[in-house]
Amino acid sequence: MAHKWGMVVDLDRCTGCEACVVACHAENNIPTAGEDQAARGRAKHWIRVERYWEGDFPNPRVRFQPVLCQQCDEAPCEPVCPTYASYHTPEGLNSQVYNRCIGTRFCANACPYNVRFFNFYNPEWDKPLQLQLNPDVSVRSVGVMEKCTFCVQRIKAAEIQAEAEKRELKDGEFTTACAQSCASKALIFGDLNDSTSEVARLASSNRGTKLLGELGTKPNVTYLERGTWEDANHG
Amino acid sequence: MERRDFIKISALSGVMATLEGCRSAEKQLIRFVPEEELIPGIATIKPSVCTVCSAGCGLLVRVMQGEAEVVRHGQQGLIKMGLAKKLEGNPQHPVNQGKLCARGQASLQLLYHPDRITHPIKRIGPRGSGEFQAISWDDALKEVSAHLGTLQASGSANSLAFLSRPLSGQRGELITKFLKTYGAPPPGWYQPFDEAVLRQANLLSFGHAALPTFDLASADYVICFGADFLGTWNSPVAQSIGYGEMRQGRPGRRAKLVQIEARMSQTGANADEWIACRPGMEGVLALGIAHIILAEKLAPQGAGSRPGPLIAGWQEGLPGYAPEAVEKQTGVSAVVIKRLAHELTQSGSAVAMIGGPPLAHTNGLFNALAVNALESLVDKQSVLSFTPQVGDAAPVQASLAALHGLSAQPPQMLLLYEANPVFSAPPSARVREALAKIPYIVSFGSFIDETSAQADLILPDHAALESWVDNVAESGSSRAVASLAPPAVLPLHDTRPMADVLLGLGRQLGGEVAKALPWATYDAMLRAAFVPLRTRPGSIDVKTDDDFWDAAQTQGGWWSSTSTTPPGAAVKRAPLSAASPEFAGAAADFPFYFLPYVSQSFGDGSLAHLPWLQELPDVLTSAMWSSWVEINPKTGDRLGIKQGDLVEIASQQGTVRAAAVLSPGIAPDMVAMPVGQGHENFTRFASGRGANPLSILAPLTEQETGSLAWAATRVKIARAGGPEQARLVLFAGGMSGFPHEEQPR
Amino acid sequence: MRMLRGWRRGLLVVLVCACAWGVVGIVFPRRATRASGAAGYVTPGVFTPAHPSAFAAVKDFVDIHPEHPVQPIAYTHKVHLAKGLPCTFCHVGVDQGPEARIPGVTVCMSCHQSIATDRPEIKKIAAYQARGEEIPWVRVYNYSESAHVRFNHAPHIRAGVDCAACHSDLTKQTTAERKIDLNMGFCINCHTQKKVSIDCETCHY
Amino acid sequence: MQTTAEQIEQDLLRPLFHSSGKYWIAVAIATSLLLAGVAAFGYQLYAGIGVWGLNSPVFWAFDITNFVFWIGISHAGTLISAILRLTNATWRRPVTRCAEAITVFSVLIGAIIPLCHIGRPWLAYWMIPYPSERHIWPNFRSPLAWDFFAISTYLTGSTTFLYLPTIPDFAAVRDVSTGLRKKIYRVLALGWQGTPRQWQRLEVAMHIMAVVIVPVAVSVHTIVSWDFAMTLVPMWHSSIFGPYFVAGAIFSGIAALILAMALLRKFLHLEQYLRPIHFENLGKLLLTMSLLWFYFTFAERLTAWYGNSPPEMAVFWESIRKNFAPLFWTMVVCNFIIPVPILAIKRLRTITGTAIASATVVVGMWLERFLIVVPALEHKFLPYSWGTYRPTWVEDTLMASSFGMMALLYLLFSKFVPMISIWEMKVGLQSHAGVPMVAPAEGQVALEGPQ
Repeated sequence: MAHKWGMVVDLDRCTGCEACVVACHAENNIPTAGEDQAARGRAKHWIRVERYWEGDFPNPRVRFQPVLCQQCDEAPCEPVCPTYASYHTPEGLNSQVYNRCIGTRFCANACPYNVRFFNFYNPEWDKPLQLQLNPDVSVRSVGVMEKCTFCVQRIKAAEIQAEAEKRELKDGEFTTACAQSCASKALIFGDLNDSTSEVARLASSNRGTKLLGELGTKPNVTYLERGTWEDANHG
Repeated sequence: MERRDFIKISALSGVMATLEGCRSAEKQLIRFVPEEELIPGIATIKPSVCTVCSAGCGLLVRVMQGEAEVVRHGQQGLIKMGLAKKLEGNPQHPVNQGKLCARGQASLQLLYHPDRITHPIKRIGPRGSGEFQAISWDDALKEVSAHLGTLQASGSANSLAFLSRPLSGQRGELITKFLKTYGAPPPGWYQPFDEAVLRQANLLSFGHAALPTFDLASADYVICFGADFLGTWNSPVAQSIGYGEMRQGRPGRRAKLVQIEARMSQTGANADEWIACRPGMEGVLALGIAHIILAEKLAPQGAGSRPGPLIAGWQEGLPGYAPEAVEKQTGVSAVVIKRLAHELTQSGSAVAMIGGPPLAHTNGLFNALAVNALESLVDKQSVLSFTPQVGDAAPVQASLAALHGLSAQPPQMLLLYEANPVFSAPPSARVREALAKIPYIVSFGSFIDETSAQADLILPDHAALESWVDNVAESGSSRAVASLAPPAVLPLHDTRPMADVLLGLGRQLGGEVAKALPWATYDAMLRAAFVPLRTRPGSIDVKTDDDFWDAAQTQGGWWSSTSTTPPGAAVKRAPLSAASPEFAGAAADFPFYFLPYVSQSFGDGSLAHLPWLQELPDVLTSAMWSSWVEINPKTGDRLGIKQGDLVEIASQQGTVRAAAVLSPGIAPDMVAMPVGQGHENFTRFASGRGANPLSILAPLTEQETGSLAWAATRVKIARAGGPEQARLVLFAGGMSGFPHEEQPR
Repeated sequence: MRMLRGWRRGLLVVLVCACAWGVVGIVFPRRATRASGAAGYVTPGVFTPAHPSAFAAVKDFVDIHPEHPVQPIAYTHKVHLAKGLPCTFCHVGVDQGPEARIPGVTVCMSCHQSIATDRPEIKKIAAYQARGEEIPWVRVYNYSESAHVRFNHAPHIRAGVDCAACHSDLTKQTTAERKIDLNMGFCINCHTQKKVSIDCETCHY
Repeated sequence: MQTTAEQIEQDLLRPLFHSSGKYWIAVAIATSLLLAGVAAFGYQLYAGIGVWGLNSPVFWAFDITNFVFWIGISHAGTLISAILRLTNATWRRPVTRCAEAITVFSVLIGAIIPLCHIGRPWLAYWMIPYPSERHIWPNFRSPLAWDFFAISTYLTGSTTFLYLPTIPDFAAVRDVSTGLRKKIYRVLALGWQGTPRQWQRLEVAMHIMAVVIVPVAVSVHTIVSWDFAMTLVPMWHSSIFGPYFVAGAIFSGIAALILAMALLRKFLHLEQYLRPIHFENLGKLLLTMSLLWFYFTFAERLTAWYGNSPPEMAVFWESIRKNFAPLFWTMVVCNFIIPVPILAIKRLRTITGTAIASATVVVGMWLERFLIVVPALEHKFLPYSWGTYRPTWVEDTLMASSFGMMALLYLLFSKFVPMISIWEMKVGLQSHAGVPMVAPAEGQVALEGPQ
């Protein structure tokens, strides 16, 4: 059976520690923009932890919300690309083909989640920081759009490994860098087509919602709403 | 003009030939024969130990072949070598169980930092000027051993001092032994935000002078007084793992987290209920809750029998802590206090914990003992416990006294390792002045920071991934943990591990020192310390010492299979009665409590030089590359301070300036600043960026332990300029938005 | 018309000024410095900004590669293959992972310690080894960085693709020659014939 | 006013043979602006598009504003000219040529801008569908691909539409010039001899083009609007955008035409040809479009406001009340408050009056495009990811350069082609003089080209 990679973000578990953010930078060769460029709004974080305040002192509440590419089934970014750089893979990934990208940035405008990032400059690393670069992942060059890939290099590596060992790739053999680092297990990655997988089980939880689900983008990322102590123990 | 731009122009004006020439010059760098055989394109996973905080998480390092520019035999060239590509948690490690925090993952950049000191250097300019020149290892070591020899020969061996951040494991042992046999006083351990108060309280309350371990996965109710246990305090990864479980890991059973603090920390942001309490009054609040529990007999008979009596009036049911009286002192309503008492006792298993700011008051110990008393009253299932220790040594404890010693009696020679007191000590410690009086300072630092800039000689240490690393976990696991790992990668630069240098110096000194430190290299010393663990029941079951040693290296350490902690020592002490916290500065002149807090990105400031962490948006403010001060929006309105304005914060000790962040998560009579920025001299990424809140702290200390009361300073604030002067870089909402982004749904 | 000449001169002055403005804009860009000013590692690839020169960029753009690079050692594939050495003897890892190792002096000298030690080329290798240096082989086959290709040898070898299919017949070559242009058409052609995925993300990510 | 065929020819050919100092100043300024833009583009190409003020999430700003603006301006010519031709409005005669020229040049500029704005301009040819070994084609679902085809069709069509009625005039120039110039115009005139058969063919071709170009023009700007409307972005995703953009385009196009005519009249001394009646008539059209524009803007904003969907309201208030309010209200003043009284009051509907109104409309319509593009991108759904935008000098220069390019092309065009159709004026002369207007197509009246 074909795989369908998906993720569950449990907002009740997320602590806002941002380990996922650094993990993503390290795994995916995301360049550091520097203060000046960051001030111009060009810092790249394929995954970010959004923070929303609710209420005022003395009763403020905070809502953390990790946002990454939702890998939509009906992705608004895909049809608008004139060169097919942004397209849907057979496994349901919302893929960005860097070498095919001519940089119209239409996809980034069309994306309601603002999870696409553009290489305004060629990325630079102060020597020898470049030695850290992951050879399994392209270093994107100037004029190219990039975004969360669900760590496609890990998917590919696992698929090739499974194929070499002449067996089926199973859920749980690998995970994305962000999910791997997530201490409170707020991020769960896996195969939605495997009904026994943790991600499939959680995705059908009654706490599940889709981010901006009303837009009909059909994301493959499911958010699990925060619970309350009262509901869980006294409801 | 930047090099990049130069290239652009040159290309524009058609000077292609020259540039093609330059490029081939780079190509002509000679290539050295690789020192290890690796298959290109295939990753090997090697264990290591995280050294950036005291939690001591186990690491897995992804190593792949790459080509690095190195210097060998004085010649620059390229070499194919294994390069660390990514740090992950070690799934077998009992503390972090395969997970790793942001700071731990970013510590990879310690290895590849462009401003690492790549070879020994000797000062040529005046102290602090940062002018150094290269010196060979031989000359450098000769110089140091000559100094050590002369000092010992002249009978002033006790005038050698060693200042380091607290090191658990054999590194600390090595330094201690070296100094002891040399005839010098024991090493001074220093780091800001030490845990002396809590360890003392835990010793009194539970008999363990250690940080506690929490089994949050079995908790139903957590009441936390100030501890940022999900972000920076104690063993955050282990605690976050437990937190995830207590929230959603048990179907139908979800724990409640109540956070009590005056400034919302990352942990507070996750709390189900966040309660602002007047700073320094957390102990009173805890006893107010305990009062209800005792009065209404909500706890089982005999609960709290050990830590309770340390509080005056416990036997009588804490008569002075009636909810109404407590409400007056703490600002927390009596209704809430009563409700908390009931919720705590009605839940299956509850825990009360304390950490961070409540301990950093003059009455810190009282606050800790009070919360410990409440804890023992409500914690029916031993959510709080203590990690069994491998040895019987007490955890190495940092203290301000180490610095006071330096300034009271300046030694003749100072060895510095991974401590940066010039940056992190309060101004009253007068560290800079003390260092100026020391004739000879040697640093083992990998970077030039404010303190190592004062050194006469710098003998750069290997990065942790290039060294043998070990750690003994003080907390975070129910089992005894001794982590260990061989170097994950070969050294990139002409550096040498501090431990080996020290062993070498010991050999040269001869005598007692050489006798006490007979090992040629640090790994031999580690082996000697580790091999005796073979006979204890634990993660490695092998027959020979060699096998044990190999297995420990591949596993990333050794951990016991039992989880019983020996009962703590009984320490007697007269009951303590409530003491109000003292603050430096009168409320009339300095109307705001000032809270410097451990930064989510930089810890105590020692990681401010890592670009990944500089660009990590602070999760509550979304600030990057910046320093800021959190102010309640109402206070901001009153003082005419807007988001992003430059604000001057003045205490009796001095002033700092930072950008204002208006945050609803802070009491109107408090301002808070993250620690970490404000480095004068700490690599290209951190130098001259933002302000250091530690530099305006008052010298108040906790009354019993002498630990710095870093939350006991009062300040006044005023607008000092507009956003263009403050340069606050936010990831969220661009420049125009108010921080209260409200979600559209 | 005399007037015109004057105006034309004026025009020239204006044009020069405009060009100067453009150049000034480039020399002193109003872009503040990046995180650091020091020597940076710029990724190779793409068009001009990343290349050392516009010429190199154009070469890359139109996919010009040296067909027969000059190697420091006149190694002969022909002789070694004729003696029955398998490719993987030197190119270790090619059947396990993405890359094939290019053998260094250690590999060469493991045999030539005793074999054909008097040949001038072998002496050259020995000299490299004596100096502690690696042979600076020149890369023959590679993808332009901007192609963003993540090629993996191992699955191809497992699928029984002959080395010669992409690297041409090395039994007839001394030092390797880039006889086959490894462009996307070449890959797609084979993938289509063998009915394997031609999804973009099979190779580009 | 004694206008004869000779007079017409002399007047209208004069600019081709005589240039004043002022003309060269104008050329110099326009050229330097254009070159500054070329230099800025070169800098952008070398450094990366980061030298623009774009950021996350504002990925389009000045670039697309200018693109839509110029494509909008292009609707002056061809569309107006075609409609006026089809409706046989005789007053159109002096207007059509300069209107069609505006179209061709502004479409050209409009087509160049997207090429400059993409991240990797050297790969722009991937927009062209061509068979390749890679087995990939442009994505025909993308509005940008539609744009590519629409604009290239429009450019070809409007160039043809400009060229066809110019052929007799090329022949006229050919016949009065010598040397190299004669050779060039001989090629351009395509062997025009003024035979009845040629006239007939020309008339048929013109008629076909006029019929075809109207839907093309309408579709072009509708497709441009779909670049926005096809996305989910708040305040973009609107079905009104097609007609709204077309109306706006015609609006700004007429304004640009009036401005160009006023300048031509002044600098080429064409007072006899471009008469107040032309400005009066175009002014009435502009008034209509201003009212129509207001209606569309009102309808668009009202539906957004009444619907009260939070993401849309964020953008709505941002442009009306917050950061963009100064620009928004300037736009309303420029597009409605100023031009409507000027154009509605007959006394003010003079040449100066219409020119002033047109100038404000051009400014206002530029702002309108900016206010469509930027506030929406700044305030997409998730407030945490909102951003702000400020242009840099590179964008300013490129924008100035686009105006420079327009000016330069127009100036050069006026040097090579009579800005008013000579033969059409002659036809007009005949019909005015009471000679029964007989269609040349019927081959009965020889409208002789200059001998």
